Amino acid sequence: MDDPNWQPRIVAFFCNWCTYTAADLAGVSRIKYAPNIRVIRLMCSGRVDPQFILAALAQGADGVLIGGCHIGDCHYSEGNLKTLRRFQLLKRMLRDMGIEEQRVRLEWISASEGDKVRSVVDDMVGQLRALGPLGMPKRFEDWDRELNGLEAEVNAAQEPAGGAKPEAVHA
Amino acid sequence: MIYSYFPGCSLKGLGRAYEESLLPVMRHLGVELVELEDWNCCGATAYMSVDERKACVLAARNLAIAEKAGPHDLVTPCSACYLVLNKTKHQLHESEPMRATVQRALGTAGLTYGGNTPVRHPLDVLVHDVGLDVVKEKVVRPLKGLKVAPYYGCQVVRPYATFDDAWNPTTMDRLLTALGAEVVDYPLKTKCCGASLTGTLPEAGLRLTYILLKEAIRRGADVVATICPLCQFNLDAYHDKLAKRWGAVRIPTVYITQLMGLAFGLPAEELGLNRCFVPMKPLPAAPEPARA
Amino acid sequence: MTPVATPRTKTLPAEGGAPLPARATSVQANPSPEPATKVRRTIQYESERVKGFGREVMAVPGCDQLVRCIQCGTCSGTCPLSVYMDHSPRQIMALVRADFKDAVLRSNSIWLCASCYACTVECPREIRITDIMYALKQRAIKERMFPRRFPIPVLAREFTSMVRTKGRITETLLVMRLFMKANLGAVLSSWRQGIGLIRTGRFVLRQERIEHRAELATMLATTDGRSEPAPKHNQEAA
Amino acid sequence: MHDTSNNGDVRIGFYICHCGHNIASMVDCAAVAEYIGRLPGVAVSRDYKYMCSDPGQALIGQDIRDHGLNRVVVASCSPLLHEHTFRNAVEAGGLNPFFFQMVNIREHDSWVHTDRADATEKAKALAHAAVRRVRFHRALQTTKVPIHPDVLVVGGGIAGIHAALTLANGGKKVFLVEREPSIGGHMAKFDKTFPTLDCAACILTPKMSAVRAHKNITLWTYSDVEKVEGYVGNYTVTVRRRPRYINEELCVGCQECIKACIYKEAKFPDEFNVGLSKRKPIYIPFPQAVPQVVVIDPERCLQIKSGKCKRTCIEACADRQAIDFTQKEETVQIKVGNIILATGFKLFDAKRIPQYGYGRYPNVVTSLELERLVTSSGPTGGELVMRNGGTPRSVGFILCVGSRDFRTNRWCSRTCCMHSMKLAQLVREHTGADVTIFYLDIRAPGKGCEEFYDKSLKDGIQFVRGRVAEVTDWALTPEEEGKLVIRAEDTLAGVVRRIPVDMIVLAVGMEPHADVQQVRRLFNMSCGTEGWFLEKHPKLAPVSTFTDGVFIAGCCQGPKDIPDSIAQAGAAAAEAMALIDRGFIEQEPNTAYVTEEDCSGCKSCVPLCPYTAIGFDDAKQKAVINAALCKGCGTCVAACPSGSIRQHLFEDDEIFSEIEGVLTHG
Repeated sequence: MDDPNWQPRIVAFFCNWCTYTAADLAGVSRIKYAPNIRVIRLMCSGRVDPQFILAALAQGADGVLIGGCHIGDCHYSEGNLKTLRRFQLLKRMLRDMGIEEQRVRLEWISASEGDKVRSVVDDMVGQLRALGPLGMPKRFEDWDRELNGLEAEVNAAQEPAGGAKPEAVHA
Repeated sequence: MIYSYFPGCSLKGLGRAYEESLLPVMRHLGVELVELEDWNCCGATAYMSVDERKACVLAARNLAIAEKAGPHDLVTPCSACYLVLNKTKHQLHESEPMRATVQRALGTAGLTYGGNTPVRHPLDVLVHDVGLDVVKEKVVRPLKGLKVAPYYGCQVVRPYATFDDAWNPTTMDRLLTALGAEVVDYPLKTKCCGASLTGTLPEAGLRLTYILLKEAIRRGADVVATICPLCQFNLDAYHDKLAKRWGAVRIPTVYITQLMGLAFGLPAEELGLNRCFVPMKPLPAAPEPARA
Repeated sequence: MTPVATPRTKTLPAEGGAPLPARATSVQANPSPEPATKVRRTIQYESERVKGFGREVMAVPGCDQLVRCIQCGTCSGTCPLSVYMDHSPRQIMALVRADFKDAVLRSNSIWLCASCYACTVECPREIRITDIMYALKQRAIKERMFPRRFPIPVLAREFTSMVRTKGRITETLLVMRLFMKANLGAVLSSWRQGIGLIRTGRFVLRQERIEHRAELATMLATTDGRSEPAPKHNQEAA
Repeated sequence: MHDTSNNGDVRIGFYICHCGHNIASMVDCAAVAEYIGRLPGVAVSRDYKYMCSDPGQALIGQDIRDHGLNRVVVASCSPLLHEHTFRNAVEAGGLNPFFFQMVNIREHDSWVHTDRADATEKAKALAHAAVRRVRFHRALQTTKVPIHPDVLVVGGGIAGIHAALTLANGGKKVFLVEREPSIGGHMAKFDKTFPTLDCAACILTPKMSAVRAHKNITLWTYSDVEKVEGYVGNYTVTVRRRPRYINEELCVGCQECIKACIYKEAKFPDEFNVGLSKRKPIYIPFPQAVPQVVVIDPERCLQIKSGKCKRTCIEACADRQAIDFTQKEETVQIKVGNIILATGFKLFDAKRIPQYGYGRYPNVVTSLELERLVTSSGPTGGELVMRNGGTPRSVGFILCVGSRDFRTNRWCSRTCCMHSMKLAQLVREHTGADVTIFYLDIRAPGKGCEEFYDKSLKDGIQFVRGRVAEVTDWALTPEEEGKLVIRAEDTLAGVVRRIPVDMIVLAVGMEPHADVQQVRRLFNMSCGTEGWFLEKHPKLAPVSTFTDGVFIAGCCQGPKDIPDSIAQAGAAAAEAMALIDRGFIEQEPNTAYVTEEDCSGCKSCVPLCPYTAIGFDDAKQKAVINAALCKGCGTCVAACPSGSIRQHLFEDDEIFSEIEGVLTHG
């Protein structure tokens, strides 16, 4: 857990028209930023299913960044408004799960704001460094172990004979 | 209206006429200026050239004392003080290490800097807080026919022009109009007077003074109005040298507060007008002073 | 008549007047009795560059934008004193960027800056030239590179020492001290003005001072301790 | 693990591009290829210098045949640049083009990071994700949508005029919409053009009349685009036509009505002469205006304002009856397949730099004002007179006013150097005055422009390198009395100078129109931070935008001179024409679809779609998606509570595997 070589990992979902293009612009402009981000391209931030975010966190991401067009500028009129609404619900859920608010971030970055890609990514990496690893996979393991333990207890209670399930089941 | 008041060293020395006129004029307008307790020199431009951190500590001590004194805005009439105190606020806002240095230094005297006290110039207070209408009401002896060149100098409008335009400030113009004076179009109103150099490199400093005065005369001004003790001294004190070097440019330079006092009918001798090298001509047809 | 200023032989040119300001980089007719054929070499060798000097200056807070300078000359055109400088503000910017440390720190330009901030508000690249001049002044004082008996650094030094010990400035006393140290003759030349000050009641001989002088001295001393409040260096501040 | 069984035996080819040094200098390409080569399902893994080159593309085809590949991943630049290239290569190799996935390791990796190890690790993670994702890809077909052959051109300056004429000459129907009462734009106000000094009117007016006369062009002046709906090939545009209170069909431009107007004297500032002359409430913008039709200014006309006028204009028009005070605003709807925007620029307001005294000193003028003062059709008939009368004997030009200035506009306006030199020559020609140009850098890269600079030097025009600090009217010396004084450092001579002149010309820069954000939204495009319309690619697609079927030309994309504007206008017209002549648009098959057995009929998706592509089958109680209307945003997919809506190319499986992939490595 306290790996000295730990680096925060961010999974990002960028919309094709604004934020992905902004990240391309950052590249063309040779703007330098932290390498901790992995971008997944979607057509619209509206495509971001809350399950994607949970999956990313569950599989070891320390943070998730969603990038869309500014409100009013969505290529599909109002996909980003839907994202915003969904995002607010998701935030509440994450809070209940004990996941810090800064770990999941929604940013509006237009196609011309290459420098904003830099500032947002660098800022977020800084915040995640301060927070430390999220360690969801480890937590899942713990929860699994706990559940397995519980299951075993329940099973044991149900079969007081204590006879272990025969290996024959395998056959 | 209550304000904390930071006079600065000049107002206790060469610029004492400024304080002598500022205080009664403000009182006349219902503004109370409460002098900071045991204030120290702001550091001016000289300290900034030697040691930036010490300069910041010096200025910050005054800001901290002002904060301790109460939730009043801090008024300072000297342009250099105004600039230095505002600049220090900027520096402390911008630089985390500087803030730490200053807080540590202030801590040794049980002081702390919170950054909540606005630093204001009397012009700002007069035009924006008191209001020109109130000023106009108090005028008993309009300065009719008096042609005034409004001279702002550099450090009040630059680089932190918060209450007026940096290129064409108008607060003093409007104030003078309210007093009934005729404002001369004076394009040099924000040029440097060279005050910081007249003592050390008079050739360069005085030349700037000469240009300012010459143009004021060329524009038909009777008097130059200033808002800074350094400017006033500089424009007023070197006429002999100027005359010898480039020709006479004899025109009085007074503080705007002195003109206000005159317009309000306060007695001239109590406004420090006797301290000018080049005396201002008495106003035509002066009626009896309004004050009993 | 001219009380101070180095070199004393030269009359400073008037704004708009015909003579061009003499510059270190130009071959000039010399009014002194030296032969007219005397010329001056002004080449700058690579060895005169102090590599990293420019970067150090730009690292001072507020000076970072210097890197954007396009040498447009707005600063020099705006500056009321550039006509007296051996290098115009624009040239100072170029020399700093090119690491010519000596040429910069020995130049009278940085001391002629009157802090009127005109260049800073006019600069189209938003370079805070006045702040850069402050940084250069501090550097020159730190490295003791200013011209000897050149009055402005002396004023700065006298000013700071009066503030450090008394808390306040009494201008007339300051000027007296300045004239004593920089140029005795000047005091005499200013006698008429002195009489004027006495006549108008502005000649203050009583030193203004604050009550908590020790407190102020302690405060200022903390800044010498770099990161820790080390009172060891106190005697320097006292 | 997700189920990939329906995709059969997967054989992936992976290719990583060096892009010369662009990628290879920051990413260890061989190491990435080696790493990917060890992943399950990867049959071939190679690194290659330039994947987008012909041999690079051929390599993919060869491997598909030799190694029986059925999936391809290329790690190189942005998919926005070369996805099509590689899809075509895959198709040429005999595979369905959608069995392909691209990894962006240039714009998103090698160009933005500084540590080679970090960048290499990132490339591995991104490539790994693509390799996982591509397993789930399925064969897809693009759909073809017919394209409407008509084109809308917005803006009737030289760029808009040229684009409209090019298309019209090619047999396309064009609607040209202009906000002002006449087309012509800024160029119509110029006297001569650099570097040839040929008369602007002589080259522009024939084109303006050609627009009016062309049977394929519908010209709507005094009109604005109000609404744009639809997408490439099928735009529906609403145009608002403001009333000019003149029946355009009936007016012959005889201007009798103007003479007859109750206002005997022209009283109101004339827009065309930038306020240097006056016009009446009824006026024609300029003699060569197109259309040659008068216009009534509703803000000034007594009849319109108060209803109390003798209506002498109507009397003068007599039985033509072209004047119609009852005219109302009209809106028209048109269908077009492509749109070209040529909305131009606005000049910098010189009052924003108060040091130069514009608005304070009457003899400080802008470059456009001087243009009107030297042109024979201008308010002075081409005689250069100062505001207080008299001919200037000395003129100073100040360049970069509102350009290259971080406090106003940071960009170079590109034309002011040449424009000023042209005006300087005209001033010399007209008056023989001494001319001094204050410049920062002379930028004369266009054809014949450096030669023009040389000619200006030979003509005796003085050049002072230095940005002017201020313009004042206070005099220090006798020769400065009564003059405007320019104070600047002559940076080449190394001296500060004061130069007295009679007249000062401010070469004001170009900036985007004030309403650029509204216009941008209207056409669903992007702007750069400065406010110029953003092209799709600065080099490869300079007149395209991120919205297909919307093109840009001229100064709305950034400052440029007349030749460049015309070149862009031609390019935009050609781009539109290429689409039209192809006859159809191939739509990316990224549409959403409903798996009926999973749909619970909750209808929550129906209101989400901004294109009304989602309907509801009442009989089956299931949602139905009309693929022809779907634009592929995927919002409904993410919102469907039962997971029954899916999206081609962006299937949940594909995205989940990508998430897994980027996190599996490193």
